[in-house]
Amino acid sequence: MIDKRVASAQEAIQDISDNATLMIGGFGLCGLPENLITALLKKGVKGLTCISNNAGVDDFGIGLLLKTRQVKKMISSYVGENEEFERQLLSGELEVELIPQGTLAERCRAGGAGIPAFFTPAGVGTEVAEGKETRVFNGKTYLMEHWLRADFSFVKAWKGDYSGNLIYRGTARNFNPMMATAGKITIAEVEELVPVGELDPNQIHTPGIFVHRIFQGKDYEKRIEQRTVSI
Amino acid sequence: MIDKRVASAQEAIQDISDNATLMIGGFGLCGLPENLITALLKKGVKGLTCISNNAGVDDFGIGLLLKTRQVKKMISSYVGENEEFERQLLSGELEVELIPQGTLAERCRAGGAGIPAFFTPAGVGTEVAEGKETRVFNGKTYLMEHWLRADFSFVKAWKGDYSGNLIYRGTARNFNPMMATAGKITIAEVEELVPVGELDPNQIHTPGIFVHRIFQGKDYEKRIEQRTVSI
Amino acid sequence: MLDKIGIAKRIAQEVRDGMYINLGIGIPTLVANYIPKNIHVVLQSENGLLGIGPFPKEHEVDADLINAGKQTVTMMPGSALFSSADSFGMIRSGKVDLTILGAMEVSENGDIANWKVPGKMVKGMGGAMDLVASAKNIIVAMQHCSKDGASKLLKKCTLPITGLRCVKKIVSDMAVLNVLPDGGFRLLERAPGVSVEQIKNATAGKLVVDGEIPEMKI
Amino acid sequence: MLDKIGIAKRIAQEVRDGMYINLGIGIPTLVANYIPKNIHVVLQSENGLLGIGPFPKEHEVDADLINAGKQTVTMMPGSALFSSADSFGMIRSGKVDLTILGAMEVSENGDIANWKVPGKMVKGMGGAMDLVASAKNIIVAMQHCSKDGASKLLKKCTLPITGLRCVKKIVSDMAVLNVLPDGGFRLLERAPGVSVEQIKNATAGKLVVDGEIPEMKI
Repeated sequence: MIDKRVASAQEAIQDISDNATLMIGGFGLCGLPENLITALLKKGVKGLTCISNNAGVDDFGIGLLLKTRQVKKMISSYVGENEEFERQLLSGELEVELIPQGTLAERCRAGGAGIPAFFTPAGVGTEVAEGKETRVFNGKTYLMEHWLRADFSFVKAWKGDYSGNLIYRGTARNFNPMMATAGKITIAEVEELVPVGELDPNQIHTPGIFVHRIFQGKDYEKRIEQRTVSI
Repeated sequence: MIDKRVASAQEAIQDISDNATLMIGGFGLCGLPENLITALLKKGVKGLTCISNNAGVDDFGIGLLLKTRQVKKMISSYVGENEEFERQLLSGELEVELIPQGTLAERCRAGGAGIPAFFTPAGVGTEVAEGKETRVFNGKTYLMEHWLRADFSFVKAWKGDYSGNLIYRGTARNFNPMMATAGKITIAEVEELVPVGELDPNQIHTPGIFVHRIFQGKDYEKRIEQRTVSI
Repeated sequence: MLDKIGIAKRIAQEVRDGMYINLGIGIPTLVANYIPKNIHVVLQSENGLLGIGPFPKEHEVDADLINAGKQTVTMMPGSALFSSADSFGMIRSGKVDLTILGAMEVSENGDIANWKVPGKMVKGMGGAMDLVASAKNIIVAMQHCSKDGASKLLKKCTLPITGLRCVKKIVSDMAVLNVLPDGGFRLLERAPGVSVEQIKNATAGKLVVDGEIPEMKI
Repeated sequence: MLDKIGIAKRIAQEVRDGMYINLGIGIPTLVANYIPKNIHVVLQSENGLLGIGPFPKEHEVDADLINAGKQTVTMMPGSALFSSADSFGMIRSGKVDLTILGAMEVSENGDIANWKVPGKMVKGMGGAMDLVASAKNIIVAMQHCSKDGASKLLKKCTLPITGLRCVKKIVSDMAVLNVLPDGGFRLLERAPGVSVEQIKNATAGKLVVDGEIPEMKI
């Protein structure tokens, strides 16, 4: 057994420096590595490039790192629901690169699968295509897109074992599995950390080979963005 | 619930014609759609192009279809262990296209993920690269490879439900998940077919959207190619 | 003129048994409420769920189970969960039979603009560009005109494009229209109380009116 | 001269704690038997398993659990199963720390040939081309010479290539050698009882001998 455990989020991120590129799992506020974001806040590293589907809300998720001006650039598919974000964007303090969601997911997957570039139809004929190579296959036009890789990937899983095997829960899976594969260093926080041998090998979503550090998170808030109920 | 059940392997393959392109899951003899192969034998369709990692052995798996001369072309990564195969290849009766195993897996995955082409380092500088476009990314040379798609994909799973959700078991997973995504018509045979709702949505390996027909197979032999035991 | 619910009800009539469907945010989400009970479909949410169920009861709310609009949802029996990469894989490879989404503008050759308004804060395209680039069948739910009366069915889109030549059908508050393969909106149905003349006046792109145009049945 | 087990034992000394390792068919598979107990590694099988365990006891044999050599295996605690696409994804992205495989020929710039012999039935490259194109660290287990005494460590490979400039280290029945970045085999160790002169005579490619060459300790 290769033991990937670290004691805390603080220990897990101790070697992250200013200007690092981070992937941060989650969709909206669902499946966010809450403990790692909090630890980043405390550490105060600046100039971060964050690759994450969204940018959180004003007082939760990546929104917290925006408030403290730790983020230099966001690479996302959708960044609404965040006033501070909007202010920094309009004032030019924050760079933003918007990428179609499927392309973002596939670029992360490509980074973790050793595929430096691939062709996708998303964005053909739009401003997303500007400056990009296009090519026709079977009569349809596609864009060439490149892999994304990160210095550190932050992922959140439901269960994990000491050697870094991960199982996600519900739609909290989202971008976490691809980002786990695309980090030079991948750090996983889990709701339940169990000894090796307790997870069914057949049910593992992210094999431990992709995970370098793992710890059990605490005090999960799991904020809901749109609580919608039926009566 | 969208009900994908058919009564038998025979019914599942009734619209396969001569000269069809088939993907057939499995690695060696592990995870083979045994019932579908038997049904193909009985149906007697000819001129098939089979995309499968291996070609079976003389009296099991795709080897059976070779004996009856139903296969025109094999697209595989490794085709040893089969004398009839060798005879047909040397006599020119059978065409063979050999593809690096990872490239084969990724080309099937690309077919099911709507990616018409991608770059991989496998085969650069070898005869696999002949006639293919190469490109340098970050100082390393890659080959451009195209997706693979099939008229019909045959996959074998452990458990499946009426709407086509699949769970594989052990290393019998192998090529089955990607091939399931890349068939115009995907047919799944399972050891245990259960009503919708009995499989945990979090544990499904192949979502039912990829599967068009499903049935419970019978009389699985699950032949072992290299029975290796420790004492 | 149809209200939002009217548009959703009319679109629901386009749904066929056995379809896998992706519903965008807004009016498209409402369509789910009006699909006849005897028609079995599976709703796809691009954040990683096939088989979206109704909104949860208060005690069922689960922060780990949301749709692409970030609303809490439930799962139907037979649901499957997967990653965003796998989700857009099934979208790109054409496994989703029907995509219903909103639009700010549609052009007579089927281009759609629905993600960006110059001068306004750009929130991003989310999954819209992937969906419109790959869907086999796209129905747009939209208002025929803007609040100041300008047509949104145009010769060419004025807003930044989301995708080219992809819209197959439009259900607006005034009409149901097909986009013709060679360009042009073919009028299929009028909303209750709306005349062909009114639709002509509200359509800036080429409108093809062929024969008697029936009133929608909702 | 080392026998197969000797080669496997010497290669096992290259294994470091915490490594993920892919072992090819033949001698490389034997390496697993000689990794010291206090060194924890995870063995990858490219057909979709991390954490290969020992061969099963007769009653544990499971047809659904094989390695890339199609042998029945068991799983270690902490194993994970995955598809062939995911498996080669981790290989291509450099997550496997060490790849050990056999070779028919290696050239002095690190090219390897191990999949095809002209005139013989071609069985296919399997996963070898993917592995050699992506592995960070490749150790080759091989015979220094063919049965008729011809060197297999060449200036240029004569057989069809499996991959270019990828081999880092060779453990043969006669010697341990590094492939130098600018080309050439650097002699590191002699097999017990084998002289530098014998190795020189058995190496057709450029051999670099620098200082005293120690005998292997096995």
